[in-house]
Amino acid sequence: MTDHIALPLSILIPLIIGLFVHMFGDRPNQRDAVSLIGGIVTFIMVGWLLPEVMAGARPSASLFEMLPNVSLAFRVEPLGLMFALIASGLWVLTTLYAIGYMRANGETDQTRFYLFFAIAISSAIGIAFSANLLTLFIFYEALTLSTYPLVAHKGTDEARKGARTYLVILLGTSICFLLPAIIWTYGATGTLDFEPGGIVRGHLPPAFAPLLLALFAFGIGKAALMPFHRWLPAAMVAPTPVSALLHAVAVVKAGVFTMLKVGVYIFGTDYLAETGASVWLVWLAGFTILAASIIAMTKDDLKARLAYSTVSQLSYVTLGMALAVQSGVMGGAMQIAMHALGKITLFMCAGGIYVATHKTKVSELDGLGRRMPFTFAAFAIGALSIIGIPPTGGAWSKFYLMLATLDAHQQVLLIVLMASSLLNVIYLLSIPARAFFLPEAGTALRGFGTLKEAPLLCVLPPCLTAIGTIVLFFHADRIYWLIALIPTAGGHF
Amino acid sequence: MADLIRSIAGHYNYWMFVILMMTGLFIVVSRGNLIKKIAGLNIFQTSVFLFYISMGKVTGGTAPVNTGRAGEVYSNPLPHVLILTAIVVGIATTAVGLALAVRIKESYGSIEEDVIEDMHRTERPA
Amino acid sequence: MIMTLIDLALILALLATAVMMIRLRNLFAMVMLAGVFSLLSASLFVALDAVDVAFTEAAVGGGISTVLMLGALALTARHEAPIRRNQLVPLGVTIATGAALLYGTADLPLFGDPAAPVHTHVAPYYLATAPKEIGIDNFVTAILASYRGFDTLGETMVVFTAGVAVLFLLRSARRSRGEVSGPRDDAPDARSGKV
Amino acid sequence: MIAGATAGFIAKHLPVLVVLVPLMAAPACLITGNRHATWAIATLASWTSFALTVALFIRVAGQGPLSYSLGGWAAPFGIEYRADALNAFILPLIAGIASFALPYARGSIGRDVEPRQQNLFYSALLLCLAGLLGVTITGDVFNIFVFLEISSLASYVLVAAGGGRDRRAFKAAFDYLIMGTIGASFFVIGIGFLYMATGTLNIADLAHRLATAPADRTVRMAYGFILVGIGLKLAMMPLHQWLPNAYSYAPPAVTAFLAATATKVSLYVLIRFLYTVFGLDDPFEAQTLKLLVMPLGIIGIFAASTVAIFQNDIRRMFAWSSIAQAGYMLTGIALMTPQGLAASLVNIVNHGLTKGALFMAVGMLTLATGTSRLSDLRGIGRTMPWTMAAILAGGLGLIGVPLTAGFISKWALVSAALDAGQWWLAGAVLLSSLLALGYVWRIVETACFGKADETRVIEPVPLAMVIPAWGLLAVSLYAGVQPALIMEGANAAARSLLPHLTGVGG
Repeated sequence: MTDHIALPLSILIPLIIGLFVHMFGDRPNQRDAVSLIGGIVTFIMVGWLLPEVMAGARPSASLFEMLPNVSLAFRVEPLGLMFALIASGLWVLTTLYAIGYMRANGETDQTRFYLFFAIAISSAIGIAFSANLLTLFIFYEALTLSTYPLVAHKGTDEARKGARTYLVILLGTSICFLLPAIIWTYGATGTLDFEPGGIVRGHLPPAFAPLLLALFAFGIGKAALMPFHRWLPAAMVAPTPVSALLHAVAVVKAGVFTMLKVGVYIFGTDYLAETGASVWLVWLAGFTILAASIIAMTKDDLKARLAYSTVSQLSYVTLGMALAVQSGVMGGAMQIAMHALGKITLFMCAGGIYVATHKTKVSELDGLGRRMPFTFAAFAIGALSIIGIPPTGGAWSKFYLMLATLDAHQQVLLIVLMASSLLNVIYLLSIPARAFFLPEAGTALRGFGTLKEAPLLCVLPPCLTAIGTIVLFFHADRIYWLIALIPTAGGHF
Repeated sequence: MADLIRSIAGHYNYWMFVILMMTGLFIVVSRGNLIKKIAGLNIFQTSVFLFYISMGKVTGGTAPVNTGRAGEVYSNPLPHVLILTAIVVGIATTAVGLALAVRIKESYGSIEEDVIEDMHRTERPA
Repeated sequence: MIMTLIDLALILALLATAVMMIRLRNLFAMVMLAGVFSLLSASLFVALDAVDVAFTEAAVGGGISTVLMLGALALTARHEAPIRRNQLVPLGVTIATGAALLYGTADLPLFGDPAAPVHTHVAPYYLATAPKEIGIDNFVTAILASYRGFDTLGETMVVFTAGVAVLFLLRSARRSRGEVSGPRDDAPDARSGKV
Repeated sequence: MIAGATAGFIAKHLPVLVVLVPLMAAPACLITGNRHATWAIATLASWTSFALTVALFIRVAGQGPLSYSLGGWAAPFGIEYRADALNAFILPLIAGIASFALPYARGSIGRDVEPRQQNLFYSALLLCLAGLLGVTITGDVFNIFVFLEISSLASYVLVAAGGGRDRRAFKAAFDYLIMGTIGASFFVIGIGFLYMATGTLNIADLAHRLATAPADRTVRMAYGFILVGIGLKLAMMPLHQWLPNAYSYAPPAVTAFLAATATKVSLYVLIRFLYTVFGLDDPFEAQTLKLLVMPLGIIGIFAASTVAIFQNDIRRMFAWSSIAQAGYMLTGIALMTPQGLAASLVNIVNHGLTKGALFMAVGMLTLATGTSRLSDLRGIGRTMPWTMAAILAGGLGLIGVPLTAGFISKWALVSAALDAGQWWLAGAVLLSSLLALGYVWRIVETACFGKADETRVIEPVPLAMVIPAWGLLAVSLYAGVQPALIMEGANAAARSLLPHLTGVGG
């Protein structure tokens, strides 16, 4: 069945935790403690797999055959392990943060919240470790469904409307595009396994390759490629911890992770490069990067601005895959990690600001930085990482992606990336800049004379992740050695 | 011309049964009175029976009862067998339909479809 | 020739009866006409050599059915209300179905043609072997009781089903008490679970 | 010794015992009178019948088609029971659903049927079951008619059993009776034409003689009338008008049973006629399927799903969903490929299981709250989380979310459409899932996120309902994760019907 106990456990433990959370529903302290411990144990389980994978082992597990030649099966490979590490690691911090946030805001239905949170994490790790497309698809849908109650959490008309958009776009794209893509792949190749070098070569006429890729690219709605990006801003009706973990890490990263998996293990970068099947996707990703950045600039709502920033940043990963060169895949994989850490910092800061001041608009934050120095400092560092300025980890992923545009002889895209970074500077750095350097807007803060930082549990986690982005700048080699194991042809550089 | 006449002579009673059937069907679909619908259904079914029986007829044949005479031509007994069964099925359906009509009358006070539908409209919609 | 004329006369009488049944709003008279319709068709069955069917139709269609209908009328209504609904759609449906059927009859074997497939396959076997195998001179009875005896069992079960149905519908206690929907008089006796 | 002889007797008469057990148990129910004893007899009969159908399936899978001459009269002169890969695949579904529906009925029927009437109710349920099984296993077209009428008459009264609570059930049953009888009469006209063209009533003999005879108008008319007649019984759009009322007002156990079996058996009869009897060699027959049945199926999917979204009554919503689902099955049949046919068969079984479980769960909800109106059920998910979870699980199956049986059906149908080069069909099938998402989510949103009515009284739901509902749901979920058995059965059936076409994929 399995050759490493940590593999099934890392998927099962969050589910078991969910069960306990449900049982302890009427005892909030035990419930929250269980959530936290569960996160730590899950992270340890995933981490346990790291040395083996670095050593070249590929732990796998197979449950049962669903279709001829396709089982519900798992296999740990470097890219998936990296994603699982990020998801489970940040789950711990987010749980800490959520405890602070949910209590400070007096949210109802907290048990349901933690329950579905745990199921969502289990689904994300399931996606990370899937050995084939069908298994991935199952967990992909499970992730959509388990995050729906989180998005609709508040139960207001607005929340239900946003959650409906969320569900319809994510389920709709996956059923209408991703599923036929999977069925087509299965019909053509007779397998759905993720294989180094891809599986479609020799089974798919090159003329059809762009079409199949398009079904995948639009089918993976979680990657928020335009025009199927609307769900992400819609999901911002959710409580901030949800936005932080799911819409900066688990859900969106599951999307671009799937995109990379499809590019590397279903098509194979060589096949994409030879057939030119992904050229159109390069341009679409480039368009999404710029367009979403421009929309972000127009948004005054902080979470909406961050959401559009995410839409833009996700397409960096798609772009890395579509460039079909090794440096692109490396950059894309690194972007998953770096952006996760950076964006979760920003969301947690946004939540902290909301808890402390109940402000949601960028224009209302003038001068707040002096009252909430830690929050805004963390925000600034996170923003630097998103933009890609040293000494933050984001610099590395941006570097590799720029390299990739050159490797792929797509100089225009290099300019796109640079322009996007410039826009990032404007719409992200302007926020801490206003908070620190502009005078307090008297009217906006009337009544908040004694305003201070949010509760400790809302401040500590973003500070930790902000520090994390800096640490990653200096220790990017750790990630590098892991993702260098991703089998793309073309050799190392 | 002779062919045409032969064809007409050989098919006219099928046509008549078709027209009869349609008379019955018309009553079923056009009338709102439940009892009348069932009567229409009976006409429809009886016409189908006639259609079956006429296909069993052999010119110059006799009723399918063994006369013991060699070379006797009999009409085909199988359609008769089928229709005997079908007649019984038909009366069973009629009985159930009428019983339902009686219950409808008791519950609604009417067996007119139009009246019943009016009541449904004014009731709380399901 | 004389048979053909009788045939034709009966069919025309049937048609006339059916058309009158469409028009009659007095349900009592309509039921009487339905009985006439059955008896006319029974006569036609005789003309078509189907004596067993004729007996059954006369007894069941003309007798039992009429009695049931009259009984139902006594419990419901004697007159049909004026027609309020649109007659064009039903007419269209009927004409379309009839046209399809008329179209289909064109390739049918000619009436009475002894060479038709109906008379050359399966049926000759019955005619040839039934007297020997079954020992009943009436072929219809022989087939009914033996070769297709299972249909006859099915037929019995149809009647049984109708009996169950009528009993179920008309023997209700709520009915006799005159309630339309009474209170629950039978609480579920199984233990209840958490749902 | 005796056991051996009994086993030998059962093995010898297996095909007929499948039908005779429930058929003969029905009079026994009537005579017994006591409602507890009646229920026990009925349940035992349905379980026995289920065991026999499973045995038959195993036997046919192992040894090939099985022919049984009733009364010892050889076909085509006598009536033949013939179990092959196709009907041996459908039979366990029918008897299996009955085995779940009867325990469920024990818990729920007290609301609809007074105690002294219950023996009649169980008799009717058994007769319906026996009729459906008889239709499926018989190899004689007229015998199909006779058993179809047994099951139909029984199902009219079963629907009318809901009249104790809501008088509209009587009218629904009456409409069902009229439509059903017209359908049966059309079917009889159709087999009359077939008989005129061939002189036989035996299915195998018909197939053999039609394959050699030139297709003339007589055969085409037979085809048309059988298609319409059966179309009425299976609620093919636009012949579906009887269904929403019948399913909405029947007692919950009846709706669950009929939705999972009656229309499915009609679909089986359609497949049997199209593929075994007619063989679809005649261009008219093939074109009718392609240009009429398939578009009707697709229109049915979209139209009925859209109507379902706007229903306020949950049972009515799922009734419309059943009409839509029949569209998927018709589309698969109309593809005229082994894959399409196999997809339809998978769909028949999977949807039968899912919808049966779903109607049972909705029945629990209705019984507990006294209503099935969505507007009265706001926030019910908080008070009845497990029942709502069951409805959600079934609903996800209708959408076709992975790990549910519905996903397998959808997968099979889309594969078949892609394989046949029908891209637009694959797209339409997937797009229509979003409509299913629409109506399922209306329930989820209202029930889970709506404001709960504090004054609502929740009556306890008997375990006799809970266990069968969850049991059937578990079976349907199992069919979603372990689809191999059903898929293989469907593939074998499709292959046996289309032997001249090979290359059946997964």
